[in-house]
Amino acid sequence: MKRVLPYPLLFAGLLLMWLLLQQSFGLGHILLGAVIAFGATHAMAALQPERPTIGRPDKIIRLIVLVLADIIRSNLAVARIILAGGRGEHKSGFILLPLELRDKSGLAVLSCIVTATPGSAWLEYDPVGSTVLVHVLDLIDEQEWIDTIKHRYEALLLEIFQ
Amino acid sequence: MASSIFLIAIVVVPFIASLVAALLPQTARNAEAWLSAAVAIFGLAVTIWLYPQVTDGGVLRQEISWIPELGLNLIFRIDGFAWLFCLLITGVGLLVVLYARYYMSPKDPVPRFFAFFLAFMGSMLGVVLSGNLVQLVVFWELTSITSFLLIGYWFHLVQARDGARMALTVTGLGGLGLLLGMLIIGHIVGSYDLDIVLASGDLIKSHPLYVPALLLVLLGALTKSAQFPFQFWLPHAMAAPTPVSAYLHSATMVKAGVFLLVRFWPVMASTDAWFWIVTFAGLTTLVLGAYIAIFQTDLKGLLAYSTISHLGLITTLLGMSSPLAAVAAIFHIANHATFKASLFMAAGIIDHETGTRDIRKLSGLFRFMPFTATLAMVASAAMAGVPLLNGFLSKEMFFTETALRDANPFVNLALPVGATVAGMFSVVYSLRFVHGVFFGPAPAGLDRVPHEPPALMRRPIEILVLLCLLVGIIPGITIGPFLAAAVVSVVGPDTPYYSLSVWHGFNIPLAMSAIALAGGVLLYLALHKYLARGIEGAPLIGNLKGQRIFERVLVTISWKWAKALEKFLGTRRLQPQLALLVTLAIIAAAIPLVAGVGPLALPPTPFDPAFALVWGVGIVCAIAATYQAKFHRLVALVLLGGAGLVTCVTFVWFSAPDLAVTQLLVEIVTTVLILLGLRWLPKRVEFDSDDTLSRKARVRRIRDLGLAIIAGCGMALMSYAIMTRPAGQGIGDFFLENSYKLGGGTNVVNVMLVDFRGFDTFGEITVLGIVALTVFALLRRFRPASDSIEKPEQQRIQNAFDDQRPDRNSGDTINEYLMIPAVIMAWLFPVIIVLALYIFMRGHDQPGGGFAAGIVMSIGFILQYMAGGTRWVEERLRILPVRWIGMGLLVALATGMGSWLFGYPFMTTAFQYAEIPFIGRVPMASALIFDLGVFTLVVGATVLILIALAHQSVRAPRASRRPAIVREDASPKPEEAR
Amino acid sequence: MHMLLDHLVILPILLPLATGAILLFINDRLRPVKAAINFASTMLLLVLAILLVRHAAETGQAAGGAGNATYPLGNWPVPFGIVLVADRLSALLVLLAAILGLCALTFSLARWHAVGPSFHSLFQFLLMGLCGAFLTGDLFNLFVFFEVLLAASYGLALHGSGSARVRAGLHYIAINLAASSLFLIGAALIYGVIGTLNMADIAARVAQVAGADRGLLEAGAGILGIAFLVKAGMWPLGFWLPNTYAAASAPVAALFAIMTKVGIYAVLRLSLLVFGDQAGASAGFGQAFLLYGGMATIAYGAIGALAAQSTARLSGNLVLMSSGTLLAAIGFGNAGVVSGALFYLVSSTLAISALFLLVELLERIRVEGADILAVTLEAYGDDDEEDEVQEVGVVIPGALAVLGVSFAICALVLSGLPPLSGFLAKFAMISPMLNPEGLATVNEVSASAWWLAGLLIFSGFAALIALSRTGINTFWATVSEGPAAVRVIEILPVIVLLGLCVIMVVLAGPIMTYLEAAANALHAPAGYIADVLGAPVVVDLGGAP
Amino acid sequence: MSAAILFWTLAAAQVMLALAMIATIYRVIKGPRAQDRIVSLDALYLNAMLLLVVFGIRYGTAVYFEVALIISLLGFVGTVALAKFLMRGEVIE
Amino acid sequence: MELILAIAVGVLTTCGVWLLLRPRTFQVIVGLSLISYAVNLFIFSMGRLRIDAAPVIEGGVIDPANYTDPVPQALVLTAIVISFAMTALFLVVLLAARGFTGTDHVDGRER
Amino acid sequence: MIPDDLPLWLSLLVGICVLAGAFLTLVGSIGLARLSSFYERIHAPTLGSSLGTGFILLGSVLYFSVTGQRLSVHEVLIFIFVSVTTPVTLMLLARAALYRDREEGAGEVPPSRFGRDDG
Ligand code: NA
Ligand code: NA
Repeated sequence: MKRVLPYPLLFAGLLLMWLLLQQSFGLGHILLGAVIAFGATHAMAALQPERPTIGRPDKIIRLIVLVLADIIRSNLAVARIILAGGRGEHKSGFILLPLELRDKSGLAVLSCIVTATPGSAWLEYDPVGSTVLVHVLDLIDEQEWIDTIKHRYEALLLEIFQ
Repeated sequence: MASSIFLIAIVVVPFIASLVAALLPQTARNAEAWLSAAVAIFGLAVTIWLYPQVTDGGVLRQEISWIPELGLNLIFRIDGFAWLFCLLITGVGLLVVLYARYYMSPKDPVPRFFAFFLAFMGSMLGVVLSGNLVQLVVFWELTSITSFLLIGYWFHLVQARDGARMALTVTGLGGLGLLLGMLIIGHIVGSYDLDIVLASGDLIKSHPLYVPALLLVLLGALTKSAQFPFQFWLPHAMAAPTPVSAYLHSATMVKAGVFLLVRFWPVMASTDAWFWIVTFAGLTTLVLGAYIAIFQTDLKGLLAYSTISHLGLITTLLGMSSPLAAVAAIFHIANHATFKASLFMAAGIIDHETGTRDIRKLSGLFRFMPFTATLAMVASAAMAGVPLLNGFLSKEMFFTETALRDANPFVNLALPVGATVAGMFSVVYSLRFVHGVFFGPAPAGLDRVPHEPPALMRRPIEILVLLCLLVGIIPGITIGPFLAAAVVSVVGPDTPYYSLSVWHGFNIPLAMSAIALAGGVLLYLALHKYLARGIEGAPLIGNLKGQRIFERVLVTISWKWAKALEKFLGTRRLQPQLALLVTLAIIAAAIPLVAGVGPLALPPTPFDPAFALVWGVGIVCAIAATYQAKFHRLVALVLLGGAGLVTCVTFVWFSAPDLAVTQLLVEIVTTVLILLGLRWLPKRVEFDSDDTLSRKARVRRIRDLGLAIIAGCGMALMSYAIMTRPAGQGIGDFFLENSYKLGGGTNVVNVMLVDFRGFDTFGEITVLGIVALTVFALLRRFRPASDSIEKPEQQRIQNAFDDQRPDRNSGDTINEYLMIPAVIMAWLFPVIIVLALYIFMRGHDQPGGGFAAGIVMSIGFILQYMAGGTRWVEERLRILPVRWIGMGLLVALATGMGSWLFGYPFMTTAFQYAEIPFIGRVPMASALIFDLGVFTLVVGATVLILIALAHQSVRAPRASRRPAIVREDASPKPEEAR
Repeated sequence: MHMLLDHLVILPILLPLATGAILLFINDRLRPVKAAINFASTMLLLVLAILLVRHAAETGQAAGGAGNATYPLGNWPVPFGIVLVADRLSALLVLLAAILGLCALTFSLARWHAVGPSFHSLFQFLLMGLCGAFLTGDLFNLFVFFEVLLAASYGLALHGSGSARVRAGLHYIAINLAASSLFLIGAALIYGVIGTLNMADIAARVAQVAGADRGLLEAGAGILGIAFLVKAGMWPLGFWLPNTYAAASAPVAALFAIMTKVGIYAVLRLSLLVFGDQAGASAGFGQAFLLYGGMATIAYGAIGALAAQSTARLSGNLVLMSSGTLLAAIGFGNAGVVSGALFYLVSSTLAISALFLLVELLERIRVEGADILAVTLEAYGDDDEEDEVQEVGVVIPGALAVLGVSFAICALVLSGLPPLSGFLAKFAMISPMLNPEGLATVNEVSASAWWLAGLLIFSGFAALIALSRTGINTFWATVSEGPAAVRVIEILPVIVLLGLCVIMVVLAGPIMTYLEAAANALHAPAGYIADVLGAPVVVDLGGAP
Repeated sequence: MSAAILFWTLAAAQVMLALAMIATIYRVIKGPRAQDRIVSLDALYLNAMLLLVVFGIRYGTAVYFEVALIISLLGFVGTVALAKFLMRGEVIE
Repeated sequence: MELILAIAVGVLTTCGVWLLLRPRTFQVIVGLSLISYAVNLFIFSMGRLRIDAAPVIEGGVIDPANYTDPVPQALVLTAIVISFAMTALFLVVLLAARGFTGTDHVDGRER
Repeated sequence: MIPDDLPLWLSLLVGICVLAGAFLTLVGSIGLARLSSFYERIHAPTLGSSLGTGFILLGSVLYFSVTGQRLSVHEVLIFIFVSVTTPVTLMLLARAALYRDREEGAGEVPPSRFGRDDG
């Protein structure tokens, strides 16, 4: 199975992408999309033979919802800071965050979440000490950020990438 | 008919023999001589055989069609005058061959000599037998070329090289003038046929172009005959082997000039212009040549100046334009050939036997070679105009003409006086030749003891001297009929009576002869002491060396001035060239635009502030990129990206989705590409601010700015003018109407690219493929400049940092830096592949297509290279871009050729709707396969270019051999100026 | 075979393309195979070109008219699709390209083809670009083929790499990129005004252009003209040329001899077609500019030839002279002069090509062994990872004599001295200049005719001085220290090229007949326009196959 | 009426996005460092992408969608290359 | 809108030409890029400006008046590709020249 | 062209979405222009790349789904792509800035875990 279809989730994702691009879920498109996704998956396999293990795909949905909610919140917060003139009230700063997540893909997802969310930015990951340096635009409570990242996202990701 | 074929054969056979001679072995001296003699005998025999046909003004002609459209047919024609020349050329030629057989050393490469000699003989015969003006010029120039080769025969001698080049330059120039003159005559007459021209004398003389034509013809004739002011080349031609001098510089080539004067005498002479120019040139040459000849110390030099002088005599005669003068001229042509050829041969023998031609070293040779001395003395006497020799007769006729000429008082005086003085001089130099060489004490300091040459070598001289005597004593029998034939063909049937008898009673000419002879002897006695001192060069004008002037002028004009002018009119720097290009383009557009661009209308499309703002961004980007491009390349690149993005938005705005997609993708690849290159460019620090700029640089900047602004305004104006004009009925509608119906696709632009105008796309992908191959080839030999070999500063610091720490390995920094982004970039790889295929598949109906898809695909590859590095990617993916390029071209080609099977032209698309299970009706256009070829090639080419660049960082850096900055101009070494 | 003949017009483009593509699949280590394929293909191209010329000559004779063979690509009707047109002129130039190609290729097989990768493919692509440029009847397609041949020429100009080559290449490319932009601007403007890209269609519509738009149209044509004139090397746009040609390897420079002719061809084709008699108010646009520009170029080329310090630069300046002569002859605006100019074009291209090949061989006389050293240093530097160049071919005896004769013939042809084709060419130009309505007709001679005729003759004299200087220095003043190593396959192409110059003299009559017909057709564009716009497609548009 | 409202609303949105581009280009010009400029270029791409999406809605056509799609997926490639050049001095090692 | 585009073409041309005439190879390559933008927009403008009239037809009876002229677009596409190729080539040549001469001056040596 | 029979609710909804998205993007860009340090500025564009994009794409989804008579959700791809790719650039640039600040010894930047390389 692994040999025939190295990345089943990727395959599904690419097929979905194909269908979305075609804006059609017709059988013909599914067949063609499957062929293309299959080929693309193998290209990926050639590039990166070691694959992440996805333990709990169902948690992905939860993660997405969570992130979307946070994005909306932080958007408003950052917009307020900018419109306030970017002066005085906010205090930006760096946080050094220890992480338990080791899976590279998991880390990549986490970095995307942290960076894509306005107000926080993933700067530097240190694989030896397993820490990440994060920059925060409105650093009122350092611990709150650590909690958000570690408990909301990392915990979920640890479940997904077992 | 038969005889006219022989007429052609006389000219052609020497050329064929010349080729044969060239191919004979180096040592075949006898074979060469026999061959050449046979050719000369053949020519002589045919000439003699043709004689009956040219008497009494008879003309024999043979025409061969060549380029009839241009009035250029090969016409060979012989009349009495040409016959006389043929006789001289072949007859003297035969004797010279015989002489040369003994003269040439066994060490000399004889094949070359005889090959050139025969070619020259053919050319000379061609000149005299040409019946077409252009053909005459052809053979004329051939004589220049062959004589150049003969003069330069001993090319290891610097005099030979210089003499040959000067002869070629002067006579070549004359030949070109002659060509133009002939073309003008052709224009006047309306034909290049000599017979027609000869019948059009009044037309020519009355035509407004007569004077230019005359001047040009004279330029040809006077250079060839070494007449003043072109006399200077002939003495230097004496560097040639003596047989060459005897033949070319006495009997034949220099005679070509006077031949030409005689040939055109009937149609060009007897005008004031002719009289003044020709007579002046002739008389000057006559006197001057004779005067200089007296003071020559080189035997051949003396003879050369004497030749110049005698040719001046002939020219003077022709200038006088009277029929009798023409008779005298023709007569003297033949006489001079006989005595001068024999004298040259004698000089050659003396040179041969004594090893020198210097009169100062020679003396008393009579006792060593009495026969040769006698012969030379007789010939010299002929040269001096001693009675009972042929020279006397024609000189008497000359004196008669000068004495009887009745024009204005000045001419009436100048001509006879000049003639007498020149006659006197000729006696002096003849005496000097005879007395200086053969009498006096035995020569001292010679390498060898001189003796008589082989009998056969002397034979030609004997024959010639015999002719001098026979003609001198019994002219009526010997030369009379031939001369008559020649004269009739020139002067016409109404030739006035002339007498060839030796004795005409006591008259003015006889008195002039007597004065010349007696005066010459007295002058020689007077000058004897001076001459014995052996001072080189003639008094008064000795320093006026024609050759030196010529060479100086030539070097100045053709070398110094040329170099200065080239520098002034041209440049090797890029910036001025580009500035000129822009300037000329502006001028080319401005001239018609100023003449009328028509009224400009208001813009038809309503204003949109968003678009204006977007272009605000675009313009800022463009200007800032321009400003930053010198010192902040990265910034310029960022700004360039901004301008490109705005261009892309513009394409979307105005209904060009395909353009937007392509522009965007190309933009991305270009950015990566330039960044790849940026690593190899030197660091640039801002050092010169505006106030330190030199004045020149500031002026240049202002000029460039002006050009740029004008160009920009022009483009804006033209673009605006077109956009505000209603579009006419163009070809665009056809494509819109038929794209789906006949092309099977709804994206009209794509259907155009792969079908209607698919051939353009074919060419375009070929360009891309070619460029990729070139880039690849060039980078295989790439050597970075020495200051770019090291790894970039950042990497050095980062690696040093890694190396310092015991807990870190080299390369950790980069790994950490890229760890997380690389994961994301790798995951995007399959996504990009899917996107590429999507864009490819939809291209025919929606924006997209093979090119865009190919670029997307290659961006996918490049992203992996950036994330993982070259080695990492190439351990995993095996890409053979060159094969992809080839495959893409072949797929496209095969698709195009597929239509041949059905009898349609290349690239005729077939499409139909196929029912495919589960998918339904799908348009299947063969153009899609073509597009697949495009896709394949674009992937291959783009990846090849980018990877080839990227590989430079991986390769072991090799420094360029060159120093970091090349200061001197690397142009090839200068060679000597001539 | 019959099928191939149906497609004769496009084959000179497709054959090199296919060959170039196929050669990409063969590894560089199999150079002999590549060389053999390349040679066979070029030979075949020559055959095709001969067929094309014969076809043009015969159809022209049969119809008594234009002799234009058309080929509608994709079976699309003119003027919508791209159409190829082979008339006498384009067929002749295709033939010339094939001849030069074959000779340059043969020469390169001795050494040069092994000096860098992809030589054979680039070579074929250049031929493709040349043939395409000569055969296309579409303005934008002409641009594309210009780019094809330029791209290939960039590759070949840089072939072998080396400092001088790369530096000259940089200038060459920069200038041609700028010129390509001008091409696009000009072509776009013409499209913007006239709304079509087919050259015949443009010509047919020029007269109808409104007066208010004429300025824009002519501006477009002017800009386009500048782009062509850069390629043709007109003064002051041609300074890049001597440097580039001198820096290029010998076979490449020999092939480049026809590159300037592409610019000339485009000027000739478009100026006479679009601004011919049918063009109404625009007729004759730009003629005077060509005349004076051409004359300036002749003068500059002559000066440059005199000032040249190396044989290669001398040759480059002779190219300029040749270009100037052709431009001025075109600008003179007389069919007779143009037919002479076409004769000159062929003759000078052959001779210059031969001279470029000779230049390299001459270098070997100057310093024995210098050739190998120069090539090695230029191409390899201190690089030891490349394969050694295998020198191929038999060394001929008596090389010096053969080279000398060849050089002399080159010199005669290029300086226009009798009896070779160069002289006939000049005569064939000057005679109609002085007698524009025929030799037998009485007429005035224009001042420009005097100037041009004088300049032609003078430039020949300058060339004579320069070439004799070089020849004397090379063959007479320098004594070689040993036999020069010249291979048969190196001298053979030279002999063939020069032999053709000699043959041109012998066959001058028929050749001039052909060229006169070609020139007359150019000066009467109605026939071309009618033939192209009426070009048949295979079936009606109703049923695509 | 409804169509007009939407048309002009979208026009206003486009103006806002264009102004956003101006703000971004300000930072590109101002710098002060290369990384500021590159971040801004990335933002410029984003703004332009959104502008095109709005353009598509404004004229009710999906023809331009792929342009936006390509910017969203590939627009970052150029900036990644720039960023890497900044950090390492070369793009591909 | 025509005016804006015309000005844009003008500015791009001006900047491009100015850079084309500069002595540093990098300036020239940026200049050539700007010129190619200008030229592409110029060619594009020859088809006149149309908003919301992309030449992607919808089938049925086609009224050409509803679509912009596709010809200039096809030309620009070819031009973009070719100018991309030439930029790549020029870049590599300038790198090679810089490698040989040690300078990035277009003439291969400092004045 | 926008059809004339567009429901008012749709045009309002789409209009509001798009305006909101455009506004957020504008604010983000203003932030980019105005925020004082680089590390602060990298937060600004994410306004546009997250919710700004989201709103505008939502408007697009609504509009095309209603007028096109079928669900148009391919806009979600743009959102995903933007969300995935924007961080890559930001991370790389931030890391480069960090590196450079440490090189120059800018005070407010936290040192590397390995200590700052003072050489
Ligand atoms: Na963030
Ligand atoms: Na006439």
